[in-house]
Amino acid sequence: MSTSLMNPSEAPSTVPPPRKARRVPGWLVGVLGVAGAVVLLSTTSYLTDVPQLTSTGTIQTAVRLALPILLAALGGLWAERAGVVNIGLEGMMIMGTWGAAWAGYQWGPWAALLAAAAFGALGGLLHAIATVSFGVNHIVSGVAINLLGAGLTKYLSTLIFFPVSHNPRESPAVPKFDTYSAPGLSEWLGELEAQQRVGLSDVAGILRGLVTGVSPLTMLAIALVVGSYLVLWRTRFGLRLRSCGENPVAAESLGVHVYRHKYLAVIASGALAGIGGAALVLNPGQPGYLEGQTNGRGFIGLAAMIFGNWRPGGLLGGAALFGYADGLQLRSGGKTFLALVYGAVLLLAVIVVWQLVRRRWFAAAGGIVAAVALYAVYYSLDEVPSELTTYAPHLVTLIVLAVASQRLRAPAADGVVYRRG
Amino acid sequence: MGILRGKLLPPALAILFSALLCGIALLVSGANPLKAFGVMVSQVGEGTTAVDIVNSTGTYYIAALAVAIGFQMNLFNIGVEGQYRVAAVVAAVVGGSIALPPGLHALAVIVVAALVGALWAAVPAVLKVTRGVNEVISTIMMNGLALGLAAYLIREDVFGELRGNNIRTPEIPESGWVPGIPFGSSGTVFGLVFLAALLGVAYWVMMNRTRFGFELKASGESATAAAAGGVSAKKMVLVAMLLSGGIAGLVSMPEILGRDHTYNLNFPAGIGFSGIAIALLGRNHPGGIAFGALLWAFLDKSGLALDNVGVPREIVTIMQGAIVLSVVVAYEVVRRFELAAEQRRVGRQLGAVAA
Amino acid sequence: ACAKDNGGSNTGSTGNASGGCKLAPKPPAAAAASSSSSAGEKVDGSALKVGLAYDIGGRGDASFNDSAAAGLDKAKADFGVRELKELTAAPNEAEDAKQTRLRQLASEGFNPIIGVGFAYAESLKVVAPEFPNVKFAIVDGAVEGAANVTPLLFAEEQGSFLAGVIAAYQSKTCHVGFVGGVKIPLIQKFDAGFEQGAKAAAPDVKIEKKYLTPAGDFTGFQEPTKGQEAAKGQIEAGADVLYHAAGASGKGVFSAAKSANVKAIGVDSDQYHQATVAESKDVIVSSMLKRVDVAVYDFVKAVAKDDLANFPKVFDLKVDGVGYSTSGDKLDDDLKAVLDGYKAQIIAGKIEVKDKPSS
Amino acid sequence: MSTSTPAADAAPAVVLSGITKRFPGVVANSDVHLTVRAGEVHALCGENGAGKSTLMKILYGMQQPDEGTIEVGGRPVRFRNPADAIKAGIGMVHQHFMLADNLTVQENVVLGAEALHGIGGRARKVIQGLAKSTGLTVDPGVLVERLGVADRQRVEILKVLYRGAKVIILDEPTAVLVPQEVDELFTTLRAMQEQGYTFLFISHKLDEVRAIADSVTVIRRGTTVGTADPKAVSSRQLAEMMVGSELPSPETRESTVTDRVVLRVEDLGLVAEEGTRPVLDGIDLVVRSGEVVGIAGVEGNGQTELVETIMGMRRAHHGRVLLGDRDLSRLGTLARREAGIGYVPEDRHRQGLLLTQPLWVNRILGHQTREPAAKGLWLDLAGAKRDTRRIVDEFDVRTPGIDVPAAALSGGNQQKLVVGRELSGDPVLLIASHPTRGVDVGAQALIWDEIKRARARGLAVLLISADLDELIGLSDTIKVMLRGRLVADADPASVTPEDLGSAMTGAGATSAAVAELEGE
Ligand SMILES: Nc1ncnc2c1ncn2[C@@H]1O[C@H](COP(=O)(O)OP(=O)(O)OP(=O)(O)O)[C@@H](O)[C@H]1O
Ligand SMILES: Nc1ncnc2c1ncn2[C@@H]1O[C@H](COP(=O)(O)OP(=O)(O)OP(=O)(O)O)[C@@H](O)[C@H]1O
Ligand SMILES: [Mg+2]
Ligand SMILES: [Mg+2]
Repeated sequence: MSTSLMNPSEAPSTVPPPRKARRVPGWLVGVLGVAGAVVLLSTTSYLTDVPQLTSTGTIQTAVRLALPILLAALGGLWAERAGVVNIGLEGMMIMGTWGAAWAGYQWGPWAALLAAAAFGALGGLLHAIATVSFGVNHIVSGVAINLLGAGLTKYLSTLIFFPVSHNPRESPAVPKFDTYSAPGLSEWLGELEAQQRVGLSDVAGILRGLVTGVSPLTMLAIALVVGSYLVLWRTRFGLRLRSCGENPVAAESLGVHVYRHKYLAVIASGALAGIGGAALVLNPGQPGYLEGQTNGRGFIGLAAMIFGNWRPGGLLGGAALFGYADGLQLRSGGKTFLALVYGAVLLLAVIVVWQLVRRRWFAAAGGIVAAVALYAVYYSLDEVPSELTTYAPHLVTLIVLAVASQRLRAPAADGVVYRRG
Repeated sequence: MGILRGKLLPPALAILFSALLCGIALLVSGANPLKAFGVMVSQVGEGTTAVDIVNSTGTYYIAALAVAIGFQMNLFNIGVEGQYRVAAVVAAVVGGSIALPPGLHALAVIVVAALVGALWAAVPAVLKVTRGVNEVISTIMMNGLALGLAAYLIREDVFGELRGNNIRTPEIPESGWVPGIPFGSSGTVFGLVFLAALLGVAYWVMMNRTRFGFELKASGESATAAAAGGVSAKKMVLVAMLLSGGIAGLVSMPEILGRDHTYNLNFPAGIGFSGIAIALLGRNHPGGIAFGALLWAFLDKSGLALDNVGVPREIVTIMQGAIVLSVVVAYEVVRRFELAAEQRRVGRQLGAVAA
Repeated sequence: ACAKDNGGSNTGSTGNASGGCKLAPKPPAAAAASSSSSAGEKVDGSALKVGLAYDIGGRGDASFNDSAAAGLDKAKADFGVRELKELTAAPNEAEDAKQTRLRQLASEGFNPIIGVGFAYAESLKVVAPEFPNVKFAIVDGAVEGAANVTPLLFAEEQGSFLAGVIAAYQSKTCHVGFVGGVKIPLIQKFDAGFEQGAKAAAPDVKIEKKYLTPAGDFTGFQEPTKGQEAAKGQIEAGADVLYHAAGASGKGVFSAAKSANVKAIGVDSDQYHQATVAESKDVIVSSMLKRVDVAVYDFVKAVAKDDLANFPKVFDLKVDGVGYSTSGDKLDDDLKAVLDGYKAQIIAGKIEVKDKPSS
Repeated sequence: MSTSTPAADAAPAVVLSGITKRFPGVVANSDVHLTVRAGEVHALCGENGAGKSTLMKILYGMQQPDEGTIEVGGRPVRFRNPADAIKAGIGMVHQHFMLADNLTVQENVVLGAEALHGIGGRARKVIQGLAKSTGLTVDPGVLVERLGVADRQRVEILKVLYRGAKVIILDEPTAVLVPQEVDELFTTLRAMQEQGYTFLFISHKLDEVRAIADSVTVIRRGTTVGTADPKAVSSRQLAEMMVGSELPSPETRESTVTDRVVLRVEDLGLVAEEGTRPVLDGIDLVVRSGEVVGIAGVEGNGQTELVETIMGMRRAHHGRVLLGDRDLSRLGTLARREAGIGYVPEDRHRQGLLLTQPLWVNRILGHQTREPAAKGLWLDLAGAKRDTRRIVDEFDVRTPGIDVPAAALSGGNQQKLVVGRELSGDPVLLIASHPTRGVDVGAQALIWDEIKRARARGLAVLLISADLDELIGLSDTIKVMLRGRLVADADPASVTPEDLGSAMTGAGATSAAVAELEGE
C-alpha cells in the first residue's frame, strides 16, 4: 500500500493521453437545460391544449412548493460537500418549523426566520458532535436526529403552544411576509400570456410566475443558492470546506482544520434546513407550526440535492422539478398529468433520435419501447386516477434519475468517518 | 467477559443516559420522572399490554431484519415502509379472493406478501445496478408510489369494499387465518410472532454459516475486496435488496393474518422507519435487534400509560431518539478503547516493541 | 423595482361571467322550522364517569375532536357528570394502541365511553364484547353485532347539499370548487352532497374537485400548503366559491380564497369563529355544521336517562345533526329561505341525497 | 538566490534530537537524532516500519513527539500542526499522495495557503511562475483526477513550493516513477538545490539515494543507526546497515518453463466505462506451466485493467481468455478462481483483505465455494480455521492468533497471509500484482521464495510489478505495456532497468535486450 496512489484501481488510466477536457461550463448546461425544458413544455402545452402547463399560477405554485425542498437541499449540499451525509435534514427541518412558529407568533416573520435557522443549527450541531467528534455512522446519527427532532418539537409544543393555541399540535397563527411584484413587467407579461401565442405566451407565463407575488423568502432562498455557490466555490473558506469532503487527510496535512470546517458546514446545513422549515411555517396558507407539517420534505430535499449532482444550480433544478410536478398535480390533476405523459413521449423521442445519431441502438430501442408504452397510456386514458397522480413528483424524480444518474458524482469522502491523526 | 463488556455495556449506558436525559426534560416541564417511569413499568401488567408488546416486538423485528440485511452491505433500504404496505394490500386482496385449505391458504398469502415486497424492492435494486441510482432516493420515492398504489387497489371499483366509513379489502376467509396463542383477557399472541423468531434464526444462520451470508458481509465490508474474491457487487446488491424487500413484505402479516384479516384505512404507517432505528440499535445482529425491537415495543405500548399521569407521551419519541444516538456513541467510545487495548496486546505478544 | 402586493388583489379569477348561474326553480318555502332540541329538561348525570378516546388531533384540533369535546363539556356542565377522562390517538399508531386506550378507560370504570372517529370501529369490535355492561359510542362509525356500541353517524351529505346550494347561489361565475383532504368514503360524502346540492340549485354549475392525498395517506388533512395550492388552481380555473373538507389543510383553502378575494365555505364547526383562520374570516360565507357536539351531548344524556332506545340512528337534517352556520351575516334572507326549502324537502324525503360522488 | 553552496558553518536547516514516538503497542521512533545541513539533499533509509514516515510527520507537525526537540534554522520550535511547520518553511510530499481528485490542480495547490495569493487569477500566475522556474509544468485548471502519477507528484511538489517551503520532505517520491521520470525529478531537485532548497529524501531504492543525496541517515527499528556519505558506501553496505544482516535477491536460477500453455489471452480489448476510449487493445499473451511472465509498465498504462479483465472483474469488450483449453471469457470472477487461478491483488487493503474481520474469515475470501473453507452452500468454519493456521505456520505470518482482525497485522504479514491464501488450493495460475509492494525485506524474501517454489512445481505466474529489479529477477519473460498495448518483449537475462524504463515510457528500445513488437 505504501507506494501506490490512494485508490489504485480507481486511478484514471493514462492510457491514451488524457482527453483534452472539453468541459461545458455548468452555467451553460443550466441555461440549455432550462431552455430545453421550456421548449418541451410549450410544445406539449400547444399540442395537448393544456395551457396550465406554463401558466403563471402553476409556476407560482411550483415556486412555493419548491421553496422548502430547495432550502433543505441546500442544507444537504453544505453538509455533504464537507463530507457529512445528512439524512437528519428532516429532523432539522422539523426543529426549524417549531422555532419559526415560536419566534414568529411573538415577534414576526423575520424573527421566525432567525429562530428557525437557530433551531435547525442546533440539530446540525448535534449531528456534527455525533459524526465528527464521535465518528458515529452518519446515517445512524441522521436517523436519530429525525426521531429526536420529531419528539422534541411535539413535547415542546404541548408545553409551550398548548396554553396559547389550546391545541398541542399547532402553534398560534404566525404573521406572514408581504409579497412583491415587479410592476409594469408583470402586467405586460400578463397580457402576453393572455394572448395565447405559441411559445411566447408560455415563456411569458413562466416569467410572470417568477416575478409576481414573490415573497422575501423566495428572494432569500435564491440569494442563498447563489451565495452558497459563491461561498463554496469562490472563497478560501469554501475551498477548504470542499476539500474536507474530497480528501480530509490531504486537507488536514495542509493545515486545514478539518473538524472545524465540518462542524461549521453541518451547522450551516442545519440552519438552512431550519430555514426550509420556516418557509413552510411562513407560507401564506399555513397557520403556523403544525405537527407532521414537513411530511418528508427533508428527504425529498436530500433527493433533490443528489439529483442536482451536489451542485447549487443542479439542486435548484431538482427542487424546481419536484415543485413543478407537485404543483401541476395539485392544481389540475389527471388531465394535466396526461399532458405531462405526452411531454415525456416527446422527450423520449428526442432522446431516441440522439441515441440513433450516436449509434446506440440498444438505448434507442429502449427509448422507443418506453415512448410507445407511454403513448399508449396517453392515448387510452382520459384521466389518470388521482391516486396515482398524487405521487407524480416521486415518479418524475425516479424516471429522471434513471435517465441521468450515471453522471452524478458525490464528493469523494462523502459519508466517510474521518479521524484526525 | 471482555466480549460481554464490549457488547452489553454500551446499550446499558445509553439507556441509562437517555432515561436520565428524559428525566431531566420531565423535571423541567414540572412532571415527576420517577412516577412517569413507574407508570410505564407497571403498565406492562395492565390489560393486554404485555401481549401487545410481544406482538409489536414481532412486527418491529421483521421490519428491522429487513433493514439489517441491506445494512450488512451498506445498502440503505429506506423503502421498507412502502414495501410492506404494497405487500400487505396485495396479499390481503389475494388472500380474500382465493379458496384454499387451512394452512395452505395462509402460506399462500405469506408467500405472496414476500414476493410482492421483493418485487417492490426490485425497482430500486435494478435501478441501482443498471443505472447507478442511489437507493436512498429511489426507495424514498417508491414509498410515495406505494401509498398511491395501495390507495388505488382499495378503491371500491378496484378491489376495495366499503365498511361504514372505512374501506377495506375483502376479508380473508377463516382458512387463511393464523391462530394465535390466547392468554384470556390478557390478549392473544399472534401465531406469526414465531415467524419473526424463525426469520431471526434463519438470518443468523445465513449470515454466519452460509456462503451467501459471507459474501454479503464481505461485500458490505469492502466491495473491492469482495469483487477480487469473486463476489459480484451488483449481484449482491440485487439479491440483498430483493431479500430485504421480501422480508419487509412480511411485516404486516402477523397482524393481517392474526387479527385484521383485511387491509383497511387504519393500516399502521412508520414501521419501516422504526425498523431502521431498531436495526441500528441492534447493530444488525439478530439478538441485538430482538432486544431493540422489544425496547421499542415496550416504549410504544407502555408510553400509552403516560396519558394517565398527565405526561406528554412524546417524551417516548425523545427517548427513542436519544437511545439510538447515545448507543452508537457509546459503542464508538468502547470500540476505540478496545482497539487501542487490542493493539497494545498484539504488540506485547509479538514483542514488537523496539528499543 | 418591486411593488408590494396588496392583499386580495384579483389574481386569476379569469372569465368573469358575472351574473352567476342560471338557477333552478326555488323549492317551495318551508313551514316554520321545527326546533326539535328538547331544552329545559333536567337530567342527572352525577353518577356517570365519561371516557372519551379522541382520534389523531384530539382536543384543540378545531375540528370534530374539538366538537366532541365541546359536547362533552356541555354535558358535564348540564348534567353534573362525575368524572371525565380524555385520551388521544397518535398518528400512525397500531391498532392495538386504540384497543388499549378503550380497555384502559373501561377497566377504570368509565361508562359511557365514546370513541371519536371511525378509526375506533375495529378496536371497538374487539373491546366492546369484553365489557358488555359498558355503553360505548363511536363517532362516524358503526360496529355490527355489538349491542353495546351506539353509532353516532352523520348525514354529512345532507349538510353538504346545503353547502352546495349556498355555493351555487353565491357564485358569480357559476363555477365552484371542492377540496377534500383525503379521498376516503367519509370525505366523499361531503363531496357527493356538495355536488348534488350545487347541481340541484344550478344545473349548469361547473365543479372543480381535488383530493390532496389518496386513501391511506392521511397527511392530506395536515397539509395547508397543498390545500392552498389546490384551491388556487381551482380559483384560476374559474371557481369562486370553495368548499373544503380537509381538516387542517382547509386553512390553506381559506388563505387562497382570501388572497384571490373569492368565497369559501367551512366545515364541521362554525369556522367563522375559529381563531386560527381569523385572518380569512371575511371570506367565509358559511360553514357546514356537523354537530358532533350534539351527538355526544345527546348520547351522554341518553345514557344518563337510560334511554338509548329512542336514540337517533343518524344525525341528519331532521334532528339538526347537520346544518349550516350563518355567522358573519353573508347569506341574505332569500338564500336562507331557499335553504330552508331544500332542507324541508330533504327531511321530507323528496330529495334523496347520495353519499357517493358521481366521479 | 546568491548563496547556493551549503556553508558548513551556517546553522543546520533542521536538527531533530532525542525524538521518541509511541503508538499503542509500537515504539515508532525511539531517541532519533538527525541533522540536516542547509542546502543539502539528505536521504533517510530504513526498512518498512522503521519509522521514517513517522519521523517526518513529526517534523511536519502532523504528529507530536512524546519526547525530543526540533530545531529549525538554529531555533527550537514546537509544531502543533502542519500549519506551524509550513510557517517555519517546512513542506512535505507524502508517501501516499495527498490530493483531492475532484479539485483542480490550482485548488489543490492553494488549499490551506489561500492567504498568500487568494484562490483566483493571482494564485494562478504564481503557480505558473513557479512551474516555469522549476520545470514542474502542469496545467493549473485541470482536475487532478485526470493526471498521471508523475504529474501528480509535480503537483505535490508545487504545493510545497507555493507555501514558500525551504526544507522539503519527499517521502518515497520515486516509488511510482519509471527511471526516466526519476531522472527528470532529480534534475529538478538539483536545480532547486542550486536555488537554496534543502531536501529530506526517503527511498528504499539505494542506487537513487547514492545518486542524489549529499548525506544519508539510516534508521532501524525506530532509531538512528548512523549517518554516512553516500558517495563513500555501496548500496550493499547501506542495505546491510538497514537490515543488520545480508540482503536477499529475487534472482531465479534455472528455468523451469515447460511447453504446456496454462493461460492464453487472445486479442483482449477493454473499453473505458465512460466512453469508447480503449483501455486495453489487442492483448495477446501466453503463460506456460513453470513460467513467470512479467509485465512492465508505467502505472496507469492498463496493467491493472489487464489483470482485472483476466480475473473477470471487468467485462472484456472483445477477445478471449483461456485457461488450458477452457474458455473463461464468459465466466465470472469466482468461476475463474475455481478453475484454478490464484490472485494477489495490487492493493491488499482495498482488494485483498477484509480488514476488520479475523484472519480465518479472510482465509475464506475467494474460496467461499471450495474446500476447506466450504461444503456446498455451507461454510466450513473449522476447516477454514485449520487451514489458516497452516498458512500462518508455513508462511511465517507473525500474529498472536488467527482470531485477530487483519488490520492488526503489519503490512508484510498481511501480504504473507494473502499470498499464502492465494497459493492454497493448488492453483495452476497465479496472477500477482505488486506482490511485495511496501513489504519489508524479510517478508519480501519469503514471498519471492514461495513464488519460486510454486513455479518449480509447475505453477504459471503472471507478475505485474513496478519494482523493476523484482521483475527482472523473477521473470522468465518480460512484456512491456504502454497505453493499453503490449509493445515490447524483454529478455530478463540481459535487460537493465534503464532499458526497460525507456521502453515503458515509449522512448523506444535502446538495447538489444528489448525487442519491439510489430503492430504499432
Ligand atoms: N497512526 C499510527 N498508529 C499506530 N501505529 C502506527 C501509526 N503510524 C505508524 N505506526 C507504526 O509505527 C511504525 C513506523 O511506521 P512508519 O510509517 O513511520 O514506517 P516507515 O519507516 O515509514 O515504513 P515504510 O517504509 O513502510 O513507509 C510502524 O510499525 C507502524 O505500524
Ligand atoms: N491510523 C492508525 N490507527 C491505528 N493503527 C494504525 C494506524 N495506522 C497504522 N496503524 C497500524 O500500524 C500498522 C502498520 O501500518 P502501516 O500503514 O504503517 O503499514 P505498513 O506496514 O507500512 O504496511 P503498508 O505498506 O501496507 O502501508 C498496522 O498494525 C496498523 O494497524
Ligand atoms: Mg508503510
Ligand atoms: Mg513510510
